[in-house]
Amino acid sequence: MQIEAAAQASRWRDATPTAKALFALAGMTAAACARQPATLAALAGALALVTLLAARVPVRLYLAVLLPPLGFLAVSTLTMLVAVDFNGPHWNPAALPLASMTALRALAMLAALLALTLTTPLPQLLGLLRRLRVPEPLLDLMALCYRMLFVLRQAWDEGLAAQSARLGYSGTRVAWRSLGLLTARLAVQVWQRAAALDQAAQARGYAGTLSFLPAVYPQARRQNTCAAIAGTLLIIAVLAGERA
Amino acid sequence: MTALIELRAVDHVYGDGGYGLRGCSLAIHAGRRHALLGANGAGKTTLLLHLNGLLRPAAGTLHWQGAPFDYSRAGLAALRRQVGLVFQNPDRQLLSAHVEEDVSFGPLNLGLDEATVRRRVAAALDAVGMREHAQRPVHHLSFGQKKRVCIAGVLAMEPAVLLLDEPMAGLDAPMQEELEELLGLLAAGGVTVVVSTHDIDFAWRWADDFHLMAGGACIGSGPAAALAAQSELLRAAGQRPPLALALHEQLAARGIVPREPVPRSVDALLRTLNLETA
Amino acid sequence: MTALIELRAVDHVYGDGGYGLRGCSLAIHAGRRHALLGANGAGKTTLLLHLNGLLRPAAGTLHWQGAPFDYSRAGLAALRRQVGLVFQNPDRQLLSAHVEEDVSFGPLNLGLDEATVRRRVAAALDAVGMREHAQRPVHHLSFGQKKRVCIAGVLAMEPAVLLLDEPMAGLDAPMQEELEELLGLLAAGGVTVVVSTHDIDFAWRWADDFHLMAGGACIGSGPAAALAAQSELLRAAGQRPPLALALHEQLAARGIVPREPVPRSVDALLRTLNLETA
Amino acid sequence: MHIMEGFLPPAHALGWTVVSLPFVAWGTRVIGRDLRAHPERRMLLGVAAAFTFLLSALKLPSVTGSSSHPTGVGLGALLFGPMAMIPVGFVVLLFQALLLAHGGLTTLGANVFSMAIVGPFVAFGVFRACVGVGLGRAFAVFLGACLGDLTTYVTTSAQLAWAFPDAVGGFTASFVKFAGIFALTQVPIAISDGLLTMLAANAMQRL
Repeated sequence: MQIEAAAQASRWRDATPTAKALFALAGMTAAACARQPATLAALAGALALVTLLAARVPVRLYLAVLLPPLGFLAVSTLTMLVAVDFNGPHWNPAALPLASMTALRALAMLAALLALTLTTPLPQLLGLLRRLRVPEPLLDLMALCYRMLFVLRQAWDEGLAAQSARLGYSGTRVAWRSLGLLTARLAVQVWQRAAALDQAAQARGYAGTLSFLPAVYPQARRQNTCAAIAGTLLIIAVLAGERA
Repeated sequence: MTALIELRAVDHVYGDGGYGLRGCSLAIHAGRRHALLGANGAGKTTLLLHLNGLLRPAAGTLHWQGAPFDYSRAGLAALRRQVGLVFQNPDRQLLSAHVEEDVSFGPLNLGLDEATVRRRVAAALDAVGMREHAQRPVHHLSFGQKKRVCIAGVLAMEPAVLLLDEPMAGLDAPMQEELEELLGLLAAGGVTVVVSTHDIDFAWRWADDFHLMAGGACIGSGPAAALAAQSELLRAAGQRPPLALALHEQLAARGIVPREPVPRSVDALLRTLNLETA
Repeated sequence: MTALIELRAVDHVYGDGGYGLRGCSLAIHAGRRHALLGANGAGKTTLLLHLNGLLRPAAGTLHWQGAPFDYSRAGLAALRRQVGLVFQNPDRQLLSAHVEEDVSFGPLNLGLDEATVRRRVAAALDAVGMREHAQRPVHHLSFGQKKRVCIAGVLAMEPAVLLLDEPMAGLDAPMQEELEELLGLLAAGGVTVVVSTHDIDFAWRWADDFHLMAGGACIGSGPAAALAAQSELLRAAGQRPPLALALHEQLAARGIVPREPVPRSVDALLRTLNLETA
Repeated sequence: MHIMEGFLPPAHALGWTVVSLPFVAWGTRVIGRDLRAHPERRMLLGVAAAFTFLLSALKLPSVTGSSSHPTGVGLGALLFGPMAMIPVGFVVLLFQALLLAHGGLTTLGANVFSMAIVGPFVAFGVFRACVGVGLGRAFAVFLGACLGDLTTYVTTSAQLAWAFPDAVGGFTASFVKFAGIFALTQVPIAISDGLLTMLAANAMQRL
């Protein structure tokens, strides 16, 4: 979970999530408006630079996070560049403009998303969703999911280590068997852990609603203004770039 | 004096028919430090879950300041406002991945206004020395830190009674000392603290009252000094006499150290020896 | 004599860049009882995971009987056949439904035939005193019983070295005594036993060799008697001197007990006192 | 395989969001009603979501290589019912976008449709049908999870083909291309998912 670690260490961590979301939204809007590859490339670069320089996210980490989506991008755009007809599959240069537009737009939007997720710990985003009036059951699901993710993952890692120590992954057949056992064990724990959490919550006066103190961001007003200005400028710059 | 909490002949029966508690009677008096001593499986955790109203007895009754427990929704809410419980495993207790959020859960359930909750959360985090970690994610904390967040989450409800299930389990010596100090401070601040443990040396060092558990029953209850001397009773609860006491007895018998005061720890005994030598 | 396992300047770096081990060097000699002592976070568990090849060092090397560890699939299988590891939390290690099934996990992975597996499972369950529970579902066992099943699961692979991570954690006094006895029997049977612990009194009672861990490095390694006397070194590893030793020193200085033998436990000291008195 | 952030044209991204939204709202209403009757299930859904996320995001050693895969969805649909998997799947996909940069926010609607709606209902339906016609339980679990996976990929391929039709062959040719490319990687994964789900279900019965 490199994104999680980056968000916790980011310089923008304590800024209000509203401002960061506004900025990311502006980036996505700009990407949706843009009609020229050069504008999209510049937009993607600008968003990445802001994340790297202003929010001080390490370059190595940024590239590591970028790698899996780039894999998808490579496979999908190549697929678009191949035409299939009665002669079988062949190279189709006519699709190049659309493919490159699509790839660059995806990169720009991804850069906008990363500007948000690499600087904003998930609990802050959940707080934002709460303010956006996402239904209660979904919010509770998210809060519990986020907390238990790390607990279950630790259980999974420890189980995996314990099985490996007893040669549980020394061959393909035994690996399958081990993996099945581990998955089953964890699945059963879902009920046990849920019951234990419910009991522990009741001990603290839980009466059916999960409520937590909303975080306060003393400089929210100033940060939101900054983000709104920066976002507007971004969109204006993209639109102006298209005309020029 | 009326006991704060009293159990009268309480039975608890598990789903599979086994007994968790069997005719368990004991009294928790206010303002004292209580140690619940017994081997694994003696019923310590089950007892704590009863004290907080999370389990209901199959037979027998529990009383809060003389009145029977009220298991209605409002009654339980009132009870849990007074009696806080810290579980042994932090991972089963922490609901939010964010320290401050988790600590705010209990006080918010009490229906307090936001300003009061904020004040209480800050005070509770201060009390356990975790104020500077308020904004951190729980999964970045060490085991000992998680434990302290759990305690803060209960302290923020400002209970009259604090129950802790095996609080020392998994902590190393320096962390145990810190926690012991914290528990001492809380007790000095007027909170009645009940700790379950199978470490009699810690219990002897720290507690005013012992409650010995065996086979789901409380087989002995009273001031620590009175119970620690009864080695038969201790053995029945799977305990040996406290080391400090056993040593002191030997040394006092030989006139090496004075009969009084009886030391609460081997360290205290060592200090006495040093003084005597000097 | 060549060490059975040797670490030379081993570093371990976590995903977040923190060091789990830093320039850690130590040697495990065959046929001895080893205690790995250190505070939480000193690197004890990380070290054990390296000894069994579950982690690979970022720098430095590990050696098995003088030859560098072979991290190929076959090499790891050979290593883990020789070096068994019992994890701290039995619930994480026990994954099968029944005791016998779980204990057979390791031997089956070794590719042994069914008759051999059966024989080994029975022998391992005998060794830990759980033969009669062979058919029971794992979740019906007590914590102490689960721990013993975990040990049986590793013993059934007949390793030359047995590593145990905090084996005493969570056990009450009678169970700790039983386990201590079992570990003694295994060591007497020729298995090299390495135990990580933060309980120096247990280590002093039981181990031949101490390895003191602090900040990811081994800051002292050698016979228990030599290391237990160095209180500075112990303090650096978050430990105080063993109680039995500290007491004995005081009493011997006053001529109450003889200088030799040095007692390994407070109980032994008490027995000496009783003899002296009698 | 989720569609990455920003890959769909804005109109398609919006369209799939509009399509998926009622399903998510419906699923949320259903669990909301269920939670009022059984408040204790709130924790269960939360832990189930974490479990689903874990299984679908983990790199499994020496079995499926390093691809992400929707095992959790098939197993989850069998354990908790396909209805619960709509909100659970929505949360899992949102978390994958936010925590792993798998999928994205603008493509969330499309991915929810394929992985949290089509996949679980197919898995559950196939399982029920197999059990109904008297096939063995283990085989039913295998086939359910496997086909749940495959239809997820087929749906994703169709979504991509619709957004990017082939210049000559239109939707059909494009669908064949995308399905063909993804089949190379996804069919083995679907089979492993089916196998793992079956092994886990078998082991669970014994636990």
